[in-house]
Amino acid sequence: MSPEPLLFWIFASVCVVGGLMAVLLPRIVHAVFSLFLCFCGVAAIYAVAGADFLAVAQLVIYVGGVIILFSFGILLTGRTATSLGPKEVRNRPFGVALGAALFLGLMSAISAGGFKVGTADVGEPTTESIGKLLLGDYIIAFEFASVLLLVALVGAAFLVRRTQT
Amino acid sequence: MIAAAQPVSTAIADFLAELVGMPPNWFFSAIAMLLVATGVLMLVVTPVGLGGVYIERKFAGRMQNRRGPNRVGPYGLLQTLADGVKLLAKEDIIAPSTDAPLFRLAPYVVFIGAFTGFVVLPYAPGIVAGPLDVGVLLFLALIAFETIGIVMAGWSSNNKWSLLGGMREVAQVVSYELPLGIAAMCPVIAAGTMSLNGITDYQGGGGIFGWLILRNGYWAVVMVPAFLIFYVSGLAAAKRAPFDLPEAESELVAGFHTEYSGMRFGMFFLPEYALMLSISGVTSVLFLGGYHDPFGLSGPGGTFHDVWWWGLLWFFLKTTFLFLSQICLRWTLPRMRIDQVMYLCYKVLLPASLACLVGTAALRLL
Amino acid sequence: MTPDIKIDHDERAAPAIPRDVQTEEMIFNLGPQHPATHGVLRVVVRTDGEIVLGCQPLIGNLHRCAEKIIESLSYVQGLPYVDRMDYLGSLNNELGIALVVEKAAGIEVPKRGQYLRVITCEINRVISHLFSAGQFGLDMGAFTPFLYMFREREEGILLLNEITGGRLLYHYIRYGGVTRDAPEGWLGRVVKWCDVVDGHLDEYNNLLTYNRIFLNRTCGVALLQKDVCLKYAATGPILRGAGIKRDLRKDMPYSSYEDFDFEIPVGPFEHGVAGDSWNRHRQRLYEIEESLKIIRQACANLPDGDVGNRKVTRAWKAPPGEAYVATEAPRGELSFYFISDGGRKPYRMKARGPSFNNIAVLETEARGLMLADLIALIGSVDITLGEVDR
Amino acid sequence: MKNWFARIWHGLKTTLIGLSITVPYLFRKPYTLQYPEEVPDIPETERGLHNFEIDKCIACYQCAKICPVDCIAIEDEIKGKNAVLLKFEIDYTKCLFCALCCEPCPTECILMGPTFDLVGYTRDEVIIDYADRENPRTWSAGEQIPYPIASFARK
Repeated sequence: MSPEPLLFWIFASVCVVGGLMAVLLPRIVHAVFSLFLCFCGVAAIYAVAGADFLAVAQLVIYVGGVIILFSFGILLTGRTATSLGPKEVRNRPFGVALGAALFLGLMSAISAGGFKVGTADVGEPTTESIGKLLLGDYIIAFEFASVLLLVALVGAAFLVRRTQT
Repeated sequence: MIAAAQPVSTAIADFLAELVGMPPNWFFSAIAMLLVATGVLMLVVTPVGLGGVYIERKFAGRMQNRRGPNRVGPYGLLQTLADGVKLLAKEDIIAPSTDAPLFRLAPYVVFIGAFTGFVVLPYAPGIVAGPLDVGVLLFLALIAFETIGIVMAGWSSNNKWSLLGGMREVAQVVSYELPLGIAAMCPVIAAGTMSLNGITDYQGGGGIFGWLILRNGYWAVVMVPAFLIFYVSGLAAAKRAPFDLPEAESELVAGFHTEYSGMRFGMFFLPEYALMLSISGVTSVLFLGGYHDPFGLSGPGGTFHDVWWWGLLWFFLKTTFLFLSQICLRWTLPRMRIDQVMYLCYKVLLPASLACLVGTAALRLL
Repeated sequence: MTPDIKIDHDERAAPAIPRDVQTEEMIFNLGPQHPATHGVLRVVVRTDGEIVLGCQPLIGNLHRCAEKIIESLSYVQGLPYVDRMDYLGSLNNELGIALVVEKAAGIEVPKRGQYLRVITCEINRVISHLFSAGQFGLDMGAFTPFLYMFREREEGILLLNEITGGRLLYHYIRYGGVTRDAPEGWLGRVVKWCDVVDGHLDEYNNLLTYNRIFLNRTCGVALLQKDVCLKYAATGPILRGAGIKRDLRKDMPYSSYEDFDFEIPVGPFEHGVAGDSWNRHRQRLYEIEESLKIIRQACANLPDGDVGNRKVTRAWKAPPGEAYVATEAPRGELSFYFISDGGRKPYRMKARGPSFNNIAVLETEARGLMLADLIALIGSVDITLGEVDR
Repeated sequence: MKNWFARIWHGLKTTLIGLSITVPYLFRKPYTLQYPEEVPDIPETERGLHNFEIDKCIACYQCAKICPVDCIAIEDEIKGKNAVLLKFEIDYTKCLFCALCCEPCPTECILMGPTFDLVGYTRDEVIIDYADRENPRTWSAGEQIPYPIASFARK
C-alpha cells in the first residue's frame, strides 16, 4: 500500500543515472549539473527514509554549497564549452579499472558488514536527537570541527591573496 | 492541508484501483498522490501567478501615477491571464548556440525551487502540507536550489549578459544566505525548534507581545534588527529591487533570462512571485507570530484558539503586508551595484546578524 | 559586418585590481539595442568580469547627413531638419541655426520675438533636463521618478504644442523671429507650470537624488574632472558639474539673455566630488530651477510688438558672408558655422553638437569602472544619438 | 563604528522618505488619460494630418515645391479655364509635419488639421490621396474644423 518502494526505486535510479552522467558526459558543465541531479536524488532517498534533517542537510550542503561552488568555478574558467581533451581519454581505462575496484571493494564490505534488511520504523523525526547529540554529547568534537573549518577558510583566503601591493 | 489531502488521495487510489480492477496497492496510491500534488500545485500557482503579477503591476501603476492594467476584464483583473495566453502562444525560441538541454531544464529547476517553499509554511492551525522539523533549513536549501536553475539558465544561454547575470546571482544569493540563515537562527534559538509549526506555536498567546519581534517587550532589542536583516536578505535572495542585479534591465538587458521567450520566460516570471510570497510567509512565521492575531484571541484559551479561518486570515494579512511592502520598495529604490551589495552583506548584515544571534542566545539564557 | 574593432590595450590606465587569478577578458557589445544606450549607440566594452578595461563608442548608426541636407535645401526648407538633430532640445537647435544666419545676414529680431524664443527655449531646456534626470534614474534602476518627471514634461510639451503646433519637433523659430505669437492666456499657463515644476523638484530630490543607494551608486563614480572636460571640450552640465563656470547664456549673451537675472549653478554640490555622476545629475536639477526663473521673468516682461522680422520672406536669400554662433543647448554648447554665397541655399552649415564631443570621454574615462558604473557614466553624460550622428 | 551606524541610519531614513513619497500616490488619481475613450485636448495649432479642400485648390504646385521632402505628388488636367485635380497625394511616410506647405498656398486650401492618429497596417495606407473622394480617411479629416497656420512668413 505504501508508495515508498516505488519512490525509492525512482530516486535511486535518478541517483545512478545522474552519477553515470556526471562521469560520462564530455562537457564539464553537464557533468556538474548531472552531479546536482544525483545529489538531489540522494536527498530524496533520505527524505523517503524519514531522515528529514539529513535530506535537508544534503540539499543545503551539497546542492547549496558544493554544486554552486563547482558551477561558479566552472563559469569563471574559460574551458566550459570544450570537451575533454585526448589526454583524459587516454586515462579512461585506468579510471574505469579504479572505479570497478572501488565498487567491488565497497560491495564486498557491505555484504560482509551484515546490514539488517527489513522494515524499519521511520516515523520518528531525527532532528531533535541529532541536535541533542551534536550540541550535547559531542559538543567538543563539533566545536573542534568548526574551528578546524574556520582555520581552513582563513588559510585558504590567506593563500589565495598572494600579493597585495 | 495534509490532513485533508490524505483521504482525497486514498479515495482517488481506491477509485483508480477499481477502475483497473486490481486490489489497491502502493502503485495506485503513488499515482493518486501525484494527482493530488498536481492539483494542490495548480491551486497555489494560479493565485500566485495571476494575483502576484496583477498586484505588482497595479501597484507599480498607481505608485507611478498611472493606472496599471485596466483593459482586460474588470479592473484589468484578467490581464495576467491574457499575458499568460500570449506567452503560451508565442514562439519558443531556442537559439542554435545555446546548450539546449540545460536551457530547457533551467526554468523547471527554478520553478521547483520556488514553489516547494509553500510546503513547509503553516497557514493556519492544522493547515500545513509538510510539517517538517527542519522547515527553516529546507527553506534555505530551496533558495540555493533555485540559484542552480538560474546559473543553468545564465550559462546555457551562451550570452555574455546572461552569464554575468548568472554569476551575479550566485555571488549574491550565496552571500545573502549567510545573514538570512543567521537571522533565521534567532527565532530558532528563541523558540528552541527549527520547525515552522513549533515556532508559530511558541508565539501563540499574549497577542502582539507573544510575537517574537516584540516578545515581552524586551525581545525587540534583538528581534527588530533580526527581522530587518531577514527582510533585507530575503529581498536579496528573491532578487527583488534594490537587489535585482541578476536581471538588471538597464545594465544586463535582462540578465539570465535575456535569451528566454514565450512560456519559458513565464516559467522564470512566476517563481519570482512565488519566492516573494514564500519569503514573506516565512518572515511572518519567524517574527510576526505566523497565524496568531495581535489580540491574543488565537492563543491557548483564546476565543479563536485553533480556529482555522481566523488563523488563515491573520497569516494572509501579514504575508500580504510583507509582499506589498516588497513591491513598494521595488518601485521606490534605485538598484545597487554588485560590490555595494556585497559590502552590505558582509560588512553590515553579517556582523549585525551575528550580534543579533549572540544577543538572542543571551536573552534566551536569562 | 562588424567594423574593425580596436580597443586600446594600454593597461597603464587600467584599474588596480588584484590580478591574482588568471582570468580571461570578455568583449561586450553594449548596444546598439541596449536599454542603457538611449538610442543606437554601440559601445564595445572590454571587461574583466565586471570591470571595464577599455571601451570604444561606435557611432554613426543614426547618421542622416543633416548638414548636407540643410546645404542642399533653401533656407526655409532646411529649418525643420535642425529639429531632428537633438530631438529632445529641438527649439535650442533652431535657435542656434537662426542666430547664425541672422548674424551673417544682419537681421534684427524684434524684442518680442527674442523673448518668445527665450521662453520656449527655456521650456525646452527644462523638458530636456527633466528627461535626462529621469532617464538617469531609470539607468540606476529607479523607475518611479522617471515617470514623475515625465508627468511634468508632458505638461511642458502641451504648452509648447499650443504655441508651436508640434509635440517634439517644433519648427517654431524662423529666420528673423518666431512663427507665431503666444496664444491667449498662454503666458499665464506657463507661469503656472513653472510653479508646478518647482513644487515637484523636492519630490524628485527626496525620492531619487538624496537616496542613499543613489548616492552610493553615483557619488565619486565616473569622475570627469576639470582637466578631462577641457581636454575633450565637454560642455554643458558636465563641465559645470565639474566646477567650471561656463554658460554661454551668461558669458556671451544672445537673444536677450542679458536681460534676465539668473545664476549659474556650479558643482560640487552637497555630496560627492566635482565632476562625478551625482553632481552632473544635481547640476541638471539646479539648472531647471534657474531656467524656471528665466521663464518667469520673460513672461512678466514680455514686450509688445512684432514677433518676427517681416523682411525675411519665403524666398529670402542671405547675402554673402559668414558667421559663427555658439549657443547653450541643454546638453552643452551647440554652435553653427555658416557661409553664404548669396544663393538660395546655405553654402556651408557646420554644426557642432555637444553630444558628439561629450561622448568622446567614454573611450578613456570608462577604464576601471564597473559595468554598472559605465551605465552611470553614459546616463549622466546624457547624449542624444540624433545629435551625435546628425 | 559611529560612521557605520550613521550610514545604516541614513539608508533606512532615505528609504522611508522615498516610501513616504511613492506610497501616497497609491491613493491619488492617476495622471494618465484613457486614450481611445478620452482624447487629449488638441490645441488649435496642432500640426496633424492635413486638411485639404479640393474645391479651392487651383493646382498651383506651390505646396509641392516648398516641401523639403517632396512628399506631395500632384497631377492635374486643364479643363477649360480651370485646372482639375486628378491626384493630390501626400506620402505620410515622408512628411515632416513642418507645415511649410500651408504657407505659400494662395487659396488656403491646404492646412494642418488636428488629426494626429496616423497609423496603418501597410505603407499604402499612409499615402493619402486627397483628390480621391472615396477614401474615407481623406474626408473624415475634413469634418474637423481647419485651423490656418499663422505665420509671419506668409507673404
